[in-house]
Amino acid sequence: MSFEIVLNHTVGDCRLSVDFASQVPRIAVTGPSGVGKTTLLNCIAGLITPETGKIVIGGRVLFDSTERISIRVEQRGAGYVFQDARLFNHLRVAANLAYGERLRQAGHSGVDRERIIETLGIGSLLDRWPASLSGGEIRRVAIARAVFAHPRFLLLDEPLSSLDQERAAEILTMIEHLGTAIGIPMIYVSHQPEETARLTDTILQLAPR
Amino acid sequence: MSFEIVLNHTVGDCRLSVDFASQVPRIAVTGPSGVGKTTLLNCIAGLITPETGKIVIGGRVLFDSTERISIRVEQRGAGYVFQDARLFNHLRVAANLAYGERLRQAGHSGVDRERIIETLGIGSLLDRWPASLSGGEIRRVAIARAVFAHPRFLLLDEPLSSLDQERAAEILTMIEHLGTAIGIPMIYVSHQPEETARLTDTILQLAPR
Amino acid sequence: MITAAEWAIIQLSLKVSLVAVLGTLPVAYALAWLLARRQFPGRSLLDALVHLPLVVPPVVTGWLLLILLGRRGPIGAMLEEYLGVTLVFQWTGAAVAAAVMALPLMVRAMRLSIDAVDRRLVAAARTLGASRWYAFRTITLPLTLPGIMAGAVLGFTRSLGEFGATITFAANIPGETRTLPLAIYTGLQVPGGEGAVTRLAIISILLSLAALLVSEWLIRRSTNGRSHVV
Amino acid sequence: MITAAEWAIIQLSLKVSLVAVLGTLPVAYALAWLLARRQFPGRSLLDALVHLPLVVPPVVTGWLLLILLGRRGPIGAMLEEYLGVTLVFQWTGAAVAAAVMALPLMVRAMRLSIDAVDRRLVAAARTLGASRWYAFRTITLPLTLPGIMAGAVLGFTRSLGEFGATITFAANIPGETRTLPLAIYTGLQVPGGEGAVTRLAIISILLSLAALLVSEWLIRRSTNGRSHVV
Amino acid sequence: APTGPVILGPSSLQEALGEVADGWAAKGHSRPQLSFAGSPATARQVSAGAPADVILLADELWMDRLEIENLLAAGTRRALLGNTLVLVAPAGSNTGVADDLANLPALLGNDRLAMADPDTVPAGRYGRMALESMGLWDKLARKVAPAENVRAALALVEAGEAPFGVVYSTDLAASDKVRMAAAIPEGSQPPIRYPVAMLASSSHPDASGFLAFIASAEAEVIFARYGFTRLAER
Ligand SMILES: Nc1ncnc2c1ncn2[C@@H]1O[C@H](COP(=O)(O)OP(=O)(O)OP(=O)(O)O)[C@@H](O)[C@H]1O
Ligand SMILES: Nc1ncnc2c1ncn2[C@@H]1O[C@H](COP(=O)(O)OP(=O)(O)OP(=O)(O)O)[C@@H](O)[C@H]1O
Ligand code: MOO
Ligand SMILES: [Mg+2]
Ligand SMILES: [Mg+2]
Repeated sequence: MSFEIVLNHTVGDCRLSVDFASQVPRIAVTGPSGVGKTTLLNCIAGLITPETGKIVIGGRVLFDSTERISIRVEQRGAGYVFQDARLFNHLRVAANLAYGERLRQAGHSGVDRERIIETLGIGSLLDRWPASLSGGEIRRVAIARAVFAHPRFLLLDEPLSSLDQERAAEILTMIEHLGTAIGIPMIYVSHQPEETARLTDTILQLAPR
Repeated sequence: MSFEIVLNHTVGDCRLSVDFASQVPRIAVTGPSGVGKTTLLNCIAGLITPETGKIVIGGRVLFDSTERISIRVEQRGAGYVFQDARLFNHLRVAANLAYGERLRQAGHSGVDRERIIETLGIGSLLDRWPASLSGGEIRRVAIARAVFAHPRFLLLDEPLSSLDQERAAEILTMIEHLGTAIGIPMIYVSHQPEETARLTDTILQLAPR
Repeated sequence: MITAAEWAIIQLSLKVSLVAVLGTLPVAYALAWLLARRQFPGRSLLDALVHLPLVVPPVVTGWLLLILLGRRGPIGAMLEEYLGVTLVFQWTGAAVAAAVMALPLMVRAMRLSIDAVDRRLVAAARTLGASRWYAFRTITLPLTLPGIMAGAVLGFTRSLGEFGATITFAANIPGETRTLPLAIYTGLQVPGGEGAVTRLAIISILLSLAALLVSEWLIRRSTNGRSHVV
Repeated sequence: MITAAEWAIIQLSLKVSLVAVLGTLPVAYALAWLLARRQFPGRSLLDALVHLPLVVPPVVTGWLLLILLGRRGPIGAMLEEYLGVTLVFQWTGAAVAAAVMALPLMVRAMRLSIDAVDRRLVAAARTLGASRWYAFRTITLPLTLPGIMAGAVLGFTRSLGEFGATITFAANIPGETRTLPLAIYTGLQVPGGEGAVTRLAIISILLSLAALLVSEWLIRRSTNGRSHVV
Repeated sequence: APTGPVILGPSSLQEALGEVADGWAAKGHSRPQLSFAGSPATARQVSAGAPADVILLADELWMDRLEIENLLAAGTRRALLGNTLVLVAPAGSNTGVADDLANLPALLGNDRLAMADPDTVPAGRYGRMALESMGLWDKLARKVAPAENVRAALALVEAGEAPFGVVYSTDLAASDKVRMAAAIPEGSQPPIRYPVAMLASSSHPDASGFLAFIASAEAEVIFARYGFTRLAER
């Protein structure tokens, strides 16, 4: 089973309750702002420990509160594109890209580095400091950094926000390719139905409660 | 004349060259990522001084390199929604909203505070610290902060990115209302043709050179 | 428990240290800000000057103060003539000595915080109508509060412990300039005075512990909830 | 220009201060990290202990070092028995005294930087496969470099100026423990010694100026381009 | 009560002078304010115009300087107290009793001889003179641990860091952690003199009275209890 996400968690006033399972390789997560989408991704990445629940991705149990299993963050193998990008400001773009790439030889490695850099249009930015990048450039570098980290699965939190439609379409194609050709499971948070529709039919709709 | 924007400026490899004038109350700015949209807004807000140029908004000359005019940032009266939000992390949401409101009694004051807070759905967040907000919540608070600052004109840098479509539509209506009913000139950066189309026909298309 | 004489020493020490730190805070902050934000000729020299009291032995600092601020010194003579202020042999002199010794520590801590301020926030404040000065007060200043607090704690504890410059500049006069460290030193000069010394040393430590706890509490209170966790 | 005797003093001072600072850096960083990030019983006490050398007069610190690290002291006896190390009357003793006095300054500066690290970046590093330790080395450590540098500069200048604890613990032995401040003090003890004192004081100041310039250059080099401007 | 005169004294006179001040106060005068620091610091404060009344130093050298600077009230300077030097060892030690000081260098071995800095601090300078007159200085010069003042030298012996130390006999009398290792022969004792004087700037009505009291027979008893000798009037 590709995805099994069962969890209960509360942050502040937000009670997140998910019970979802699916065999598809890619799912989309939608829901109004503040409903808990980012919180869900953080739980899957291991940055937040849910109160109760079970998380299985690509057949690998990442978390199970009844079995007291909780794989460590760095071993979960997420390729996480954060909503707030989180580039390392003290490293140049090239070093940001290399950060995860160097660390995990394990996961998938069928990514074509050169082609991704070209699709993302960040070839000319490699020597730059993150502080000098434009909003969309930051986003594209963040995508590359996550993809280069030999991820076992991808968590994409509105990865294409603040990108022009042409470029967004190209990148979406690339992401799609990572899913189909290389077979990386993927959770895609977006507010754009057109985007999600291209990637998957399976949508996890979070609703406030 | 509502907008007269003539300027030449270079940051890094990016040469920004604009020569634009229009009588409409609202204009949209589009162009691929990294073309200079944010740089343009920064020039208008006075955070960057263009090498040469002239900037007139709502009939008020903000900058004129030949006349050696450059109104100080705080006197330009921008209501600037930054692409990177820039909430004050050391102030609660309510204090963020009040920051500009207190400072400028001058500019437009026809804004209906309560209705805007309701439209933006941030009434329950007033007591919160920015660090605890979700991505979309941050964006909405940033919009309110700019609108509350009695702006003479608005600079909106992808204000609706990372908001769900329903809410985005409501906010767009509200922004539109600020433009039409109260008559605040507005420069709107977006990659979504549907968004810009609703606001204006006048589009300043930046192209890389 | 604590004898009346010890109380008097504690009160004097607290007075001297508090006056030294509170008086130095704005000066230290201004210097830190200058050094962090402005490029000007002589900047490195000013930096070195601020660090001077760290590098030069305290006794020499006291001696320099004596030369400059003594009644016959260029500044001291003016202070006396125009303001009627004498520093030598007065608790105010002890406060001046403590302030000078604490200054470099305070400047460094504050500068570290000022360097770390995200200027984008200041820019945002300006667009919202804040003048440079208002933006400084409402953005830069609160954001550098941890540095100010750290500087104040360092300065206060350093002032509480200041010995060499004080005894050289302000002498060791009971009730006027005999602060805790001077009393401790005085005790040490008496063979078998270790008992009194130990008591006084413990009092010093408790005072600084109290200062630390207060400052930690203030920092925690003022930065609570402000930073991102995951 | 500079006499051979002065050169010897300068070399000794540099050796003592460098060893003191380099030896203390990791300890200070570890303490700063503990105090900034961990809650544990006795945390406030540890904090107070670290600040102790600031609060207690240096001479008392030297006296405590003598009691603890002297040949008959609990730690000193062990050092001598198992490692064959004697500190008293040796330049190593002067380095230990300088290190102890510099410690609180270094810890404070580093802690300020550690507190300011954006934990979201550490979290991001972890998702990219970094262990806690690797993320610490590649994210936290470089991000706190300004604090480390500030701490090193404060510690170095403080070490260069350390007098009271050194003379009490390691004595004032020419060529072995007579560092710049002790030589300056020695000069001040004789009437008319001010000339030699001034020379030595100027040398001290130049040394610290050099340290400041180097550190500023290093900080600038390592943080260049990293921060947002508008 | 009005404040008493300000008396600046050397650290080594702390206790004795304190008791003398008590005796003066017992006569109905307001107690003098005593400030103790090293002689150089004290002398420098006076040079800088510090408002004090009476100064006592461990050392003629600095008093000479003040006299040259015309800072002393004319005719008030006199050598008040005398002291002697002894060789001390830690109380429990059995590192040999150096009856014969000549074998001190051998007894020291690789250890050091604690004394106040022989180049600068009065107690150290006196010690050096004594060792020189015994012909021992050449062998000992490189084995000295120069301390900040005589009390710090005493502390080094008390802590057992130095097997021997040269200190004032007043220090020996006051410490129970050291024992006398050897007396320094009378002929080798340097002239140790503590001068006293009133400052020219003094305006305190009690200053000359207290100066006279310091030199009185009553004060002499107190000073003697701490091991000081009263020097005869010149
Ligand atoms: N210090 C610098 N060195 C080199 N290039 C720079 C520097 N600062 C900015 N730039 C470049 O200037 C260009 C304009 O940036 P700007 O933020 O205005 O783009 P933008 O149109 O807002 O893009 P986006 O839609 O991605 O936000 C970018 O390509 C950016 O990389
Ligand atoms: N410390 C806190 N106190 C109160 N509420 C909190 C706290 N931290 C998070 N929340 C709330 O948790 C909710 C979930 O946040 P999350 O970031 O997961 O939302 P999201 O679905 O990603 O929203 P967006 O689309 O706006 O990014 C938000 O409403 C947020 O305000
Ligand atoms: O009082 Mo002294 O200066 O140690 O001889
Ligand atoms: Mg989110
Ligand atoms: Mg932009």
